[in-house]
Amino acid sequence: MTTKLLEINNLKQYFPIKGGIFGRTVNHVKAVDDVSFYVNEGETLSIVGESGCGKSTTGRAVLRLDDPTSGEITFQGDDLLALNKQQMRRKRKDLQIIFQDPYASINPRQTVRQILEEAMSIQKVLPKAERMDKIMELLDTVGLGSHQLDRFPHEFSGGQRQRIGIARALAVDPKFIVCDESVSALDVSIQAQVLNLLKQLQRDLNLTYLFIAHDLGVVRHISDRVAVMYLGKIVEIGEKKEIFDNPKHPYTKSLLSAIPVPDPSNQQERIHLKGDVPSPIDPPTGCRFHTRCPFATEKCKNEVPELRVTKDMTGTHQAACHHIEEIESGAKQPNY
Amino acid sequence: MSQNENVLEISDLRTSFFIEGDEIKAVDGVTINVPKGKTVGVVGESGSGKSITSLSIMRLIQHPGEIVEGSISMNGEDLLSKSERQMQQLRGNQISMIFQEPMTSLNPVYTVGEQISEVYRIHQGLSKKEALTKSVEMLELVGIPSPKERIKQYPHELSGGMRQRVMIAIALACNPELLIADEPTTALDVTIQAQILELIKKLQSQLGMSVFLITHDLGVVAETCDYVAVMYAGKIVEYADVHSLFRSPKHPYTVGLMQSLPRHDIDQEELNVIEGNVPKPGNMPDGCRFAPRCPFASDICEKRLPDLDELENGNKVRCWIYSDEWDGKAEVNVVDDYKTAGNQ
Amino acid sequence: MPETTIHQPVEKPRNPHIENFKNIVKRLKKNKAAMVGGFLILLFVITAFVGPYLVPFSAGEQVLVNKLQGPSAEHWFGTDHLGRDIFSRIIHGMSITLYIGFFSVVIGAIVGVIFGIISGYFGGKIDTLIMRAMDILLAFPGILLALGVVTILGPSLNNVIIAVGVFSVPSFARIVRGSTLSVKELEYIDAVRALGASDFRIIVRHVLPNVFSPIIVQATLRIATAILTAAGLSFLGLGAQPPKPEWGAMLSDGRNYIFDAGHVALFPGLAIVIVVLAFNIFGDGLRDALDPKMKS
Amino acid sequence: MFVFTIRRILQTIPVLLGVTILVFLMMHLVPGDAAQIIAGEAASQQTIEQIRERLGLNDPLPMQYFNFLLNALQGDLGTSIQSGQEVTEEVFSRFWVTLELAFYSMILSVFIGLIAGIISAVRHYTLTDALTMIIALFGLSMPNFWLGLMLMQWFAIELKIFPVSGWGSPEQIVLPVIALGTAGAAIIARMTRSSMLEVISQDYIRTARAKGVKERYVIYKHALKNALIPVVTVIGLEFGTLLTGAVLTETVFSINGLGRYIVESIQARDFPAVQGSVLVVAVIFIIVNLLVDISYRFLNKRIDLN
Repeated sequence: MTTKLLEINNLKQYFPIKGGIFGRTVNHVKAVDDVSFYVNEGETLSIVGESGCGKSTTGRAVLRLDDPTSGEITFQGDDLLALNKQQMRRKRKDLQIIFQDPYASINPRQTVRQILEEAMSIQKVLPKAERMDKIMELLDTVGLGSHQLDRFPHEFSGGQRQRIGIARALAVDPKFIVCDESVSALDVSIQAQVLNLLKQLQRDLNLTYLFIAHDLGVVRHISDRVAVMYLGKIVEIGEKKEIFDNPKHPYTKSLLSAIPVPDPSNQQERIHLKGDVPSPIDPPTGCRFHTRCPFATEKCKNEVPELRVTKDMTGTHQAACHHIEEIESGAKQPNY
Repeated sequence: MSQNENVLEISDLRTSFFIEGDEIKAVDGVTINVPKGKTVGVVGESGSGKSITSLSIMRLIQHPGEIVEGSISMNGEDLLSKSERQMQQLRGNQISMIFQEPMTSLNPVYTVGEQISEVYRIHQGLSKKEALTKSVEMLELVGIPSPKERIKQYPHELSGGMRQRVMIAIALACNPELLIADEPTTALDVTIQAQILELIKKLQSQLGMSVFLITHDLGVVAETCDYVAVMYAGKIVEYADVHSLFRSPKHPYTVGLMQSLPRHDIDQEELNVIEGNVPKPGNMPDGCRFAPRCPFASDICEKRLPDLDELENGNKVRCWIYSDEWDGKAEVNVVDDYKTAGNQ
Repeated sequence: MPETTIHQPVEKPRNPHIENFKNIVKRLKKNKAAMVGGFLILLFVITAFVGPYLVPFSAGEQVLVNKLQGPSAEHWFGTDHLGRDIFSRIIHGMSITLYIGFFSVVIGAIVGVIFGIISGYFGGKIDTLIMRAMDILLAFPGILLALGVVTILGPSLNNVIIAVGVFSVPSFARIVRGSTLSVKELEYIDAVRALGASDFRIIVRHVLPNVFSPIIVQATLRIATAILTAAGLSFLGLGAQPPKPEWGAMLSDGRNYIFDAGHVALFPGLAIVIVVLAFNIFGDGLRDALDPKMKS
Repeated sequence: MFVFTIRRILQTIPVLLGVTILVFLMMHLVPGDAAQIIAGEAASQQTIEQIRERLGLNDPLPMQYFNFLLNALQGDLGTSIQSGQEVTEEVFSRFWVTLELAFYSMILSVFIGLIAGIISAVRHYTLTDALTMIIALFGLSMPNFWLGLMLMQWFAIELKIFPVSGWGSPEQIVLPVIALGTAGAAIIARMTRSSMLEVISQDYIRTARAKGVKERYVIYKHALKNALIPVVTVIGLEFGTLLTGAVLTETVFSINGLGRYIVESIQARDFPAVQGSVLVVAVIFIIVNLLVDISYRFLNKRIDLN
């Protein structure tokens, strides 16, 4: 029986743009615009998309690192947005985050021991006397040696720093972790080490991940379900297998086809996308993808498509496109 | 490939940085050729020395770096013995380069037009007006819509993808024989990356130039290169045509790299990893530089550095396993045994 | 077979504060300018404490018959219009100079850092308010603000310290605000926030230590400016009052005798130059060693 | 750009108001009774009361400030106690001298500072660089009044090349301008150098070299224009330092400018004069920085986006 650990409804995150003569808010960056999804206990939901699609903003809003403009965030039945500052601080014990940049994400002036000790003392995990044992255990868990306890971040490589960041998140025994591009700054060989570690931790500690990434290879490897975002909206969501093997949204398809395959004898047909991603300040009307979509029609320009199920989708698969059926049947041809 | 005419021949290149009296060998004895009209990729992780190799070709290594030894020749002419002035005449003319960061690689205080025109004015002595006309043509060629308006814009008014197109326009303005592309798409999103790679391929066949592509992305290599050199810790460990490399990689590092790559097109249970970290430049192992991380490493690997030996098919590999002196387990299949060897 | 078991040597536990300090010292040692400047400053401090007991004359000792004598074996820097030994007076004045420089900067730094951190960390209205207030202070070019303060409080040594302190507040506030803003952007601040740390904890434990370098660098350079400003005030007769052997005041005296005895103005001025130079050199060195991104 | 200019101008209004409040309060915080000081020690209680009435000192403080502001806006800064003249007139009769002094010194600073800074950056790691920077460090560490005195002693008293004091003739200008301009030159030189060095390590400079641009043009075309942008701000701030320095330089060379007027007024506790002249200097400083800020944006169009 799967239970929903986290549920997001109609999340919006608008950042004001100041301007004009009096420096008033003249416009908004609609970074996340009406997004709903849930994460089941023990699973990994990935959010993928290109830069500026709002995936990181979503992750930060879930943790209330930036307070969202509107929406509902329910974690284990509690409405996170209704908590006051104090209550939220306590709640943070359950929700943690692992960042992208192994250099900027740990305080250069603290040793590993201080970093982990501080995490525990903020959330009052364990009595003081027992914390040392836990620190040693954490180091072992993430694959660092106990002899590295009193070292400073600059004495570690990027991959090892990322392990410190993981240990810090684990120090408070969280249930849920947002991994915000947690492996994208690492070299391939190190990235594989960290990915394996994250998978193993999930099994051992029954963790739930919201995994934010732009690399579809990484996403395929780590996820149970995947949500694809484009310009602040989820365009497609579903089980990993469905998204990768049975994508329905033209954006998902073109994204998958754009990635170079590391196999010279198996190069695939590419769907070409015109131009750049439009600005989230003034996003296109109707379907936000219509300006670049090879299948766009008048309807796409005017009506916002909702996430929906079509007949050959399985599981929880949904996509937000008006023309899924016509494209599938070949009735609609791409218009380059 | 030996019968091919080479545009560029690098042999035994060593480029070092001198920091507080220590010599840090960023590129340590690299030999590689770029055949005419072909694309040669150099793939490696950060710190492998691939970018320094490309800057060495351009002779753009800045203090405290220095090309210590080796030779780089283009069409038979030795680049290292040329004067700075002669190099200036070559750069942007016969050899061009594009860089990783399109956001910072253009001068913020000059318009796009001024920056492209400059190349024509230096190398072809065109007037301001003629150069500008040519620049518009060039922008059109690299697929920038309404080039006449774009030419008056400043870099900050363009997106990352557009800027990289402008960089390509600058690089290809004088129809160079060799284009050096240093991680040209790393900073871009995949859909934009696809556009840029497509563009480079298209222009390469149109203009008949050779491309020297630096990247860390095996996918990009597979898609664009004819030949590939794999670099590790300042040295080339494997050199092969792209099909052989991906079908039957020879060096354990190449294998490890491929097996640790999460793929979007196939399912993988568990990723194979390369244990440990890249050695620090000041603290290189005596023997094979990959030996401390190699699952097959044997005594000889730790003691002596293997040569980059040519195999029967003309490809090259720097590994004791393929030599007569190999003292480890007989009959090693690096691809299939990589994982089991690693778990021992 | 070589030893294959990986033996991890157990390292001694290290005190992070000492390690941080050691790192700074290590980087400073590599910087010749910082070493020279630091050595000079140390020498000056020692002189300020010990010097007065070693020099042949006291600060106020007048021998009118010997007035306005040029440098000699007895009076190395000559004598002034009251026949006082200039060398001895300069040595006596060292402590005044350092005292003004140090305390005015401490006042300016404390107030400025508090404003700057609050402004940078919380942003919004409070930031606008503080920064506008700083703009107002900055609108009075340099010495003018100090002049104003001295006018209100009256000329005296301690008032000069307050005046110069007030005039250093905005520069600290701005630098600290800027550094706070950039530190605040770093992911590790978000990480501790995600752990549930309070604002106070984040400021004290994570922001302050990481904006410390620019503060120290600025403080050192500001001491140099403070000494110059204070000397200027004294020169105008608005700072330390005679017969205190303050260098600016001595220069002011010397100015009246410049036609007959140039040395009276020469040596106190040289003293100012050398002390200010030492702080500037040390500050430059510190900046290069601690905070290479900060510009002069 | 236009919006920015307007906004920037509007932003200075609260600052200007704040400055007037501060100046006003400064003079009202002075211990002692202003009317007493104006009237003199021997004045009768009645005269003091009359003066108090005339100056409006019996009004509540906000009222007094309002009157002060209103008068100031109309160009009336009150009457000098010392001379009995209009402060506005006195200030402006001396103002031009100071402005001239500051202006010439500025030219000297910018000219020498830029040249020295560029040479130093281009010859990075050479003896020329080291020497230039050592000289700049000295220039920065010298009190300008002392430099003035030394110049006076050598060139006016000993060598008799230039006159000892005064302002107006070309010979009179030289020494004060050197005394005042040296520190600015040093600061601009250091700033230019560090700015140049930073720009030279940027990616777009590498691009220029990769295009085959001659090193000379890399420096003077691609690097310098970018490097000058932050220098412009420093030049603006330097103007304030020059106005300040003028206070001391004018005293040293007995120049009848605004700086000396302020000092004399302070010494004589002539509050209306101090208040008026300080206000004028502050307002000028604000305006200069406003102009610099606007021209900075103009040079650096990139900022406009953010």
